[in-house]
Amino acid sequence: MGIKIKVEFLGGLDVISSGVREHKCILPLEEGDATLKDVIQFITKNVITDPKDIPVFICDETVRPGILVLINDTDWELEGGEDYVVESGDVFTFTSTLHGG
Amino acid sequence: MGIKIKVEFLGGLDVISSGVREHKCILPLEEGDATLKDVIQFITKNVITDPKDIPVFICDETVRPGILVLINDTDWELEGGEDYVVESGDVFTFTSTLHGG
Amino acid sequence: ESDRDDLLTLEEYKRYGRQMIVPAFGSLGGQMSLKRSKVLVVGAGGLGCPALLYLTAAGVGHIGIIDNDRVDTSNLHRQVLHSQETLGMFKCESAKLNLQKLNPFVDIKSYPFSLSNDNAFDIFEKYDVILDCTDTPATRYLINDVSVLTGRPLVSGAGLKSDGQLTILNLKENWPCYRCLYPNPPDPGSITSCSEGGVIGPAIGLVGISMALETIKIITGFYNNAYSKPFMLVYSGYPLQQYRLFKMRSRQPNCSVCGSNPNITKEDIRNNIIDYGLFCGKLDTNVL
Amino acid sequence: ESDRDDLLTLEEYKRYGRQMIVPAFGSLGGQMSLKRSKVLVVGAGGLGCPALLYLTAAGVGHIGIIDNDRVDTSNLHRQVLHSQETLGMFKCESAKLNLQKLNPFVDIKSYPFSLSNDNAFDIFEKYDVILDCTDTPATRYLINDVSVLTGRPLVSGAGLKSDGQLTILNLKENWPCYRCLYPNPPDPGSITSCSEGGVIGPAIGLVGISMALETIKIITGFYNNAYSKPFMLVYSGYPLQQYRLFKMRSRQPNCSVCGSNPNITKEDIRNNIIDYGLFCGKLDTNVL
Ligand SMILES: [Zn+2]
Ligand SMILES: [Zn+2]
Repeated sequence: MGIKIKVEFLGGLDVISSGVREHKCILPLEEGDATLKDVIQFITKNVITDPKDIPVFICDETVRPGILVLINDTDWELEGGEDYVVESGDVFTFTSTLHGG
Repeated sequence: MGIKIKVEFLGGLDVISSGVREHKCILPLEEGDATLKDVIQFITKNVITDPKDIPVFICDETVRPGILVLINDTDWELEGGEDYVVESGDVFTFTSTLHGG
Repeated sequence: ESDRDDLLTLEEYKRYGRQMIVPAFGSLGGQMSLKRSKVLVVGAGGLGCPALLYLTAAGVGHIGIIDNDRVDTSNLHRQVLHSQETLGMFKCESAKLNLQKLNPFVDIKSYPFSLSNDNAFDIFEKYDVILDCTDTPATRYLINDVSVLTGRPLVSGAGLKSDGQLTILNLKENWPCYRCLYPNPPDPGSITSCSEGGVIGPAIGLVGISMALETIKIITGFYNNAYSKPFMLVYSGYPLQQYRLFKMRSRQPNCSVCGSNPNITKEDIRNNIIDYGLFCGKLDTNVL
Repeated sequence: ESDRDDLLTLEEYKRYGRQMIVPAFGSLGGQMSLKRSKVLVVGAGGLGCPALLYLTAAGVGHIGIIDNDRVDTSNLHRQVLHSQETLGMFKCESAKLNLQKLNPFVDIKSYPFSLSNDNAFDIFEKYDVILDCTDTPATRYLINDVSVLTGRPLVSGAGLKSDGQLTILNLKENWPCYRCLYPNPPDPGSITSCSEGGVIGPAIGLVGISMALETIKIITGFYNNAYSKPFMLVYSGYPLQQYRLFKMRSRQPNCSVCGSNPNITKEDIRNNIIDYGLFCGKLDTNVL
């Protein structure tokens, strides 16, 4: 079966997926078993176009500092972070922090 | 049972509901039986605070010209207009047209 | 100053370099398209000021500004292109004066009179894209009809209190016009003007800036290739700022100006057979 | 010009009347709060220009502008408060010159030097609300820490290419600071500046205008009563403009400046024991 999710890249982070901002994905796990950690793994393997870009997204085995992670429009800090249990229909948004002014 | 819907007023139209923009409502009809016409009826009876304001919303038994109607973020013209069959979870947005510049 | 539309001077490269390197903008081709383009802004008020600032800064080659109103103190909390020094001046001329200081490479023409049935066609035909920054329904219908009949895309903005709306009309074959969305004019009693209802500067300013970006997208050809279905952006300033995107109807076959059997013609407008004041109930808020 | 902070002149009534009648603004009380308020804008670039234009127009009583950069041609496609006439001038002084023409009722002070460990406290203490319109991580952390340690709410904006971000930090007891959101600085190699990555004028302009509205909301007390949970607005200019609202974390107990056991103090900052350049990897894009 798998879990239907949406992955979005904002703030220019779509560079890691050939400029595609929205990705509808099927996470190949059962509902209840999968956490955000699995989503991050899935992204590095299936969504990032060029493996050379993985370090843009990942650092020390988690999402790189400076990238905000939102689960259904809410900061992942409020949702349990990497241990958040994925539900069908979830939207995961990753946005790089901008510094320009 | 009834059908759970959300009604929103934008563009200043919240004046007809004491400044409240979002209304979670239960339409007292069965799914499949209710159309947008019923939602409009329901609003005039249950959401508009003061019956004197009904003419701000209704004209010739339909929504007044100049008010845009959106069903789940889509123009009602694309969804069958008043005959749209209401589904649980639908969001109906009404926005008055602004002319200021 | 370069008066050739087919090249950029070194000075222009320096000036526009930072936007030319943004991929969506379209590089040198995007800049040349802007330089060659002719944009008419109707209304130099709360929407027109920020739209004009950013279109001029970006390097639109030719800008026309039409407005018969004069700068008043009560405008200055939101009409940031005017100033204490231009009080009493025609807004279009005040705007031109300040814009020319921001970017002398832009050719700016001011029209210090009302847009009317008599002059609209002659003026619109000189421009490629029209911005509706006005605030009376009668003028909005006139601008729409002339845009349709001259085949010009129309970027239409509006704002009141802390709310705003933005749509692109008449962009392509299947896009709606203002009459497709609003076949019947609103009841004059239901119209609130900025002087009656008030307006928060940054709220209307945000819509004006958004209009500038949509105009840039049109001119640089972004909508030729990318996603392009009719839409409307609806902004609310309170309680939290939001900009909602709604999917809108296409061109309506029964539309009286852009439909299959239109009954509004250039001749009828020019001969004043179409009376916009009468159509909209003679409301004249006269506040741009 | 009125130099009393406890009344409005007739001229000021005329000037601000249209915004005072918008209910959310808070009427005369809202206007008096603006008049009494002191706002510091750090950076008079792509964000600072529109923020300053609309804050000045709205009648903030006292505005400070700090920026050590000078106006360059390459700024003018987006920094619409400067002009051909102020090329080479300090941005804060160019801004002051033009803002004073827009609204002579506002008291504007310019600080033509860099914000630093040495001067930040003295300057911040003179103001009620701080706007971060800068563009280097080191400065953003300095502004944050001094805002926290002086108890000032911080309206923080950022933009690049056609994207933007806006958040309010340190607004109330439970609101986060910049370090709560970003405890670790970004890798210097991952930072893109406006000169490298480019920037579209209206995109960053829109964020700057939004910052002005959030500042007005803070000053007029809107967040005292209404919905007030930490949020971040994320703007995209392409393909269609959107402004997404995200719900953000509250103040973090382990935050090194606003947490329960903070290890960053005023003394350490003033004595340069906290080295922001070192902390952020000595990147200096130097582009406001
Ligand atoms: Zn039409
Ligand atoms: Zn903190």
